[in-house]
Amino acid sequence: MRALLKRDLALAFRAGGGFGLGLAFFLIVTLLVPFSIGPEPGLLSAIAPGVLWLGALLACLLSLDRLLALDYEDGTLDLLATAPLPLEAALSVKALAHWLTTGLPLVLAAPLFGLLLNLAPSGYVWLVASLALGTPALSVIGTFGAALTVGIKRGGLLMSLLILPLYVPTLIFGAEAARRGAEGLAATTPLAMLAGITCACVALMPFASAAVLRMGLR
Amino acid sequence: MRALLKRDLALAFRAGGGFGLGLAFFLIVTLLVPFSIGPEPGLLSAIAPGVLWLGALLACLLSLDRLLALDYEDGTLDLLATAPLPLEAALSVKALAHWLTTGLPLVLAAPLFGLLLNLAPSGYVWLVASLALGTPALSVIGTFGAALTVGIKRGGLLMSLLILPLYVPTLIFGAEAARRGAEGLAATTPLAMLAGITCACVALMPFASAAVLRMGLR
Amino acid sequence: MSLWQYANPVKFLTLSARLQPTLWAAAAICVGTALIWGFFFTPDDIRQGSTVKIIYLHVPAALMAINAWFMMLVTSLIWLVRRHHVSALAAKAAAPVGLVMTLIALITGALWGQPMWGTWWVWDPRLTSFLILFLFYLGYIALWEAVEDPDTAADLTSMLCLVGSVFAVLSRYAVKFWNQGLHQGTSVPVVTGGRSVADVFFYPLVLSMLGFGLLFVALVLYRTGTEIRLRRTRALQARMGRDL
Amino acid sequence: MPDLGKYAVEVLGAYGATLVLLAALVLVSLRRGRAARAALDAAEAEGHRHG
Amino acid sequence: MFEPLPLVVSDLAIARGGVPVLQGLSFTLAPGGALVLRGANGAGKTTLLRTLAGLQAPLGGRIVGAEEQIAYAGHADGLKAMLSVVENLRFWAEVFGQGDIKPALDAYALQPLADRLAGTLSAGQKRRLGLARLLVTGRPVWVLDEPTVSLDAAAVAMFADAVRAHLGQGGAALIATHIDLGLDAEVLEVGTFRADPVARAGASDEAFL
Amino acid sequence: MFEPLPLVVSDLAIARGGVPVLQGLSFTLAPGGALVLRGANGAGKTTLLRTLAGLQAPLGGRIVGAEEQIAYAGHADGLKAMLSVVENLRFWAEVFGQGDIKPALDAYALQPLADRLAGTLSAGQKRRLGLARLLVTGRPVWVLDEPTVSLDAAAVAMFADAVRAHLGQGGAALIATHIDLGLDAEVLEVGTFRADPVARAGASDEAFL
Ligand code: HEM
Ligand SMILES: Nc1ncnc2c1ncn2[C@@H]1O[C@H](COP(=O)(O)OP(=O)(O)OP(=O)(O)O)[C@@H](O)[C@H]1O
Ligand SMILES: Nc1ncnc2c1ncn2[C@@H]1O[C@H](COP(=O)(O)OP(=O)(O)OP(=O)(O)O)[C@@H](O)[C@H]1O
Ligand SMILES: [Mg+2]
Ligand SMILES: [Mg+2]
Repeated sequence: MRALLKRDLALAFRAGGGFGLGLAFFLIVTLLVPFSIGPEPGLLSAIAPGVLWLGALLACLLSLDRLLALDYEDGTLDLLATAPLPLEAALSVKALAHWLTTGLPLVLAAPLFGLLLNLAPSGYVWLVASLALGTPALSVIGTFGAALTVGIKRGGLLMSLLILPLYVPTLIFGAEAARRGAEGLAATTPLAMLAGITCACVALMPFASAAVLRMGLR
Repeated sequence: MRALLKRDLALAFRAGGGFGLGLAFFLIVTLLVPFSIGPEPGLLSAIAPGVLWLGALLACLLSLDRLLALDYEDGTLDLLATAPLPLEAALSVKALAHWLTTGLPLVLAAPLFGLLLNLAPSGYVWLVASLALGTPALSVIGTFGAALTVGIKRGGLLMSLLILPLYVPTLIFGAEAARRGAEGLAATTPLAMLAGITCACVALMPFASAAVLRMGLR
Repeated sequence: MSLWQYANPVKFLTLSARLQPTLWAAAAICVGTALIWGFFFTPDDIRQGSTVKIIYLHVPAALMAINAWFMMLVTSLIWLVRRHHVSALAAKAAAPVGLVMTLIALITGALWGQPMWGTWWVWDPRLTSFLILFLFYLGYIALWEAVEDPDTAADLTSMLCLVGSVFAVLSRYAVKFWNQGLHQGTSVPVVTGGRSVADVFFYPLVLSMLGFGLLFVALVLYRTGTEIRLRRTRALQARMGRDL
Repeated sequence: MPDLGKYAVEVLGAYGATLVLLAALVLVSLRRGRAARAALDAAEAEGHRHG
Repeated sequence: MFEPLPLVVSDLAIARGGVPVLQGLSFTLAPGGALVLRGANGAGKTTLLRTLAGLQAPLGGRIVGAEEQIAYAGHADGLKAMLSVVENLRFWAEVFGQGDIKPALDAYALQPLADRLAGTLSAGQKRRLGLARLLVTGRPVWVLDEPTVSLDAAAVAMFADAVRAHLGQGGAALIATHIDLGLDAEVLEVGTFRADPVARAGASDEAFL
Repeated sequence: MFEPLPLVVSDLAIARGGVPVLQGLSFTLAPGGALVLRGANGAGKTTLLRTLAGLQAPLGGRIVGAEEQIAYAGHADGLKAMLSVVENLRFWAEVFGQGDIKPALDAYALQPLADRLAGTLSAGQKRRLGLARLLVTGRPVWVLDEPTVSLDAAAVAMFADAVRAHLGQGGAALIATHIDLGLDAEVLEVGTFRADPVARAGASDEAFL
């Protein structure tokens, strides 16, 4: 398992790997928002927490695309499925690697992007907290979607379609917490819900993902 | 060339192909926006034109990912490069197929999505006009980005990063036209600029794409 | 005699062929009568005017949209546990029907919303949940289409249905938390028997719900038969074509 | 024809859309069903010829 | 030195894409033994090997002694283009809980290429790396699908040596191939077990016939 | 009947990944002639063939008679998994402006598989389809990189027949392979043209030496 984590991280940091690109995508979405909806600061700061959460979600989604697809294409998945490592563990590790290379950088960079969008000062803490609690769920749910569409050529968009409804609860509670935080309201309830969702997903989804992957490899 | 267009369209309509999925992604982005920024109708209708343009752009971007990558992986691109068809023509056709399967459905569906976001009634015409004029440019520029990153595993996100700055002018003029239209202001100037950009891109970008692709295949 | 014998495709086809004429006729009669009754022979509501007539379409369609998903969940589970092919194919056959019902509920709701709330669409929890349901149907159908091997497709879509159902329930709570909403509460609580709709509106409504239900069953039986025939054709062709 | 008052468009639209959608669903189902039946009959006939 | 149970396959029936391909297949692969699978293109060799490796379920019959014993190498090599030769090999060694990758590098003369990215190898060099992976699995039963594709004569000899050494240590090998490997092995012609298209045993479509 | 110029290669030098691989290579391929390239793994056969096909530029030397004459078939077959055998073949026929795909189907016994999706073919069946593509290009010079990979004996014979028929019509073929095809062809050992690692002529890094 350590080996798999190390390898996934190494691949992410190599040329053409995923590291930093999720972040870059996040940056660009945040940058494009003022271009597309216009530059008024009031409007921007009203939508800032939501846009940041949406950007994080999309960045996550985009980088999921090839989480398993590459390993499928070059035969690694077949070999992993016959290896002594249980598939559940392998998928958990892959989700962890995905979070470390995508979710974590987003969490750390979010305050900076908040500045770009005039986020209210009281919102930073809540934004970071909600992203930190929510992004692991995004990675784990995404792994399920990736496992569902493994082996389907051009599966990327189909995967988005399948995953996004699954992301809805996480997004709602996450964005709600960030928004309430920014408006100075109590945000602990949505944050607690978010934590609950994340814990449940991290604990249970790998089993579903592994089951689905076994079916798909057949 | 007819053969290539026919094949690309056939592939898009086959199971796992790209048709409709760009549309689905567009729908989902529009859907997630209220979840992330909250349900107030006033706020929503203020940002509607911008969000719709951004959604169209992202849907386009996502489906570009594998425009050339799939053909590269299975060796089709090598064979096409040695075929009697000039590469410029082949890439124009591929861009056209991409627009027909992604851009055009977005243009047609945009009014419906406008409903979801409470777009002002005066905005519909301008939204559709600006999308119809702008999305071909998105496809052509995107083909350039795809040619640039062909052969790079996990090139999807790198491609987004490279393309997004190129999309900025199109986005600015397109969203501006839609926004002014929605607010009842004169929107012909940005629309004219948009038309200019599209014409120039459609005429010139295929040469750049083909040049870049020849280098990439080496 | 076990119920599972109808999981045999041939038994299923025979039985469904016997049931179908009755079902189709009953569905046509119920839906036809209910809609004609509702459209021509019920009074206008004091507050809602003639728009109240939309209820005979909107509510049954919404009901069937949810029930179709529920049925798919059950048949998916049966497939995963007992691997009866008919069960998986029934789920596949029901999805497009559910999708159309969802679409009808959304369209009639939107048309109702314009006069009542002054807007086609608001982000009300019930409406939003329905939109999410619509997406689930789309994804489910797309996944069926995308997977080549039919058994694998059945496995994958069943898992999607299962996991999706859990998340659908979760979304419902999330959406309620996020926005309190404009939409009517339930006016026909089946459990308590109490109701907030006057009898004039109520009887055609019940008839319409019955009709939509019958129509759903008839359609699903018919479409399941189609899927079975397609699989059988595939099997026969494979048997003849594999001469290499 | 009942008097639908100022909501005629909405009510008629709702009925129209519903009936169109339902009819489309039924027709598409029937067409697919017939095609499947024909394909199966053809395959079975051929199968008998092959023995 | 391995102490594996023999791999015993009895009355196996397999399908691909819902269509039965082989049936009535039985064989025993004892420690130290090699079995070469032959059969025309499309006969079902790949399908059989994938079934033995546990990547798909059989239609019927029994497979005993395969669990956690098999190292599978299919048409694709499972290499990462952006990792070097050594990194690729070390990854698989760690996944399978083995330590040393040097013997594997030596067996296929990969030392001169050790630090090259796998993506820059030639077709035959990639294949050599793919085969070297088998040596770091520590698994007794090798299940190989056309292992010598794009190898030159020298590399085929390396492979034959590696198989011989493996058999000498009590391992076993099941190899699907179209060419002659110069190994002293039994040959199983899969064509003779072709599934009877009329009396089809248990395919997933069978329920519909 | 083709009327191609002969393919004349003189003093060719080629590089891969910035490293010179072959140099001083000269040969003439006359109409009706076949040339088999041999060489150890990594000798540079693939690189040479890609250069001739115009997919990469040579470091030095001249290639005359290649433009629009060459049909290239590499390690990958260029098949779409979601298109049927016939659709795949017809696509390439249209791209190359040819009409009839039946002779190609017949030459590789693909008629029984005609309506199967290419993704469901076995490895050898895929390869056969990939080779059938050459027959619909109408190009005189075939440039083939290990064409017989995963083919069984019968299919190798089909391939040899197809090449012989092509040569008989005045075509030419350049084939890199590790196995014996039973063709009456000259052999070119690329190993003898190995680029001198010290006097590395004109690699892209040369400017820095
Ligand atoms: C696009 C918009 C709408 C959607 C998606 C929608 C969705 C639904 C759903 C899912 C139900 C079934 C609830 C249940 O059986 O528990 C329902 C029932 C109902 N809806 Fe809507 N609705 C929409 C708009 C409207 C509007 C605008 C009105 C009228 C002002 C309305 C009036 C009703 C009524 C009266 C019921 C029956 C409630 C009951 O008896 O259970 N709906 N709607
Ligand atoms: N989805 C499918 N539907 C029908 N037949 C299929 C499907 N997938 C594979 N087949 C067939 O199953 C048979 C077995 O394929 P398999 O890959 O096992 O052959 P193989 O012996 O490995 O051949 P090769 O030597 O060419 O690699 C082939 O005839 C193939 O065409
Ligand atoms: N980026 C690179 N950097 C350094 N060397 C490279 C690079 N890419 C390829 N090579 C080397 O170039 C040589 C030529 O490779 P090529 O693929 O042409 O060999 P080949 O003769 O086709 O071998 P095979 O029979 O294995 O297919 C190989 O030794 C390969 O390792
Ligand atoms: Mg095979
Ligand atoms: Mg080579």
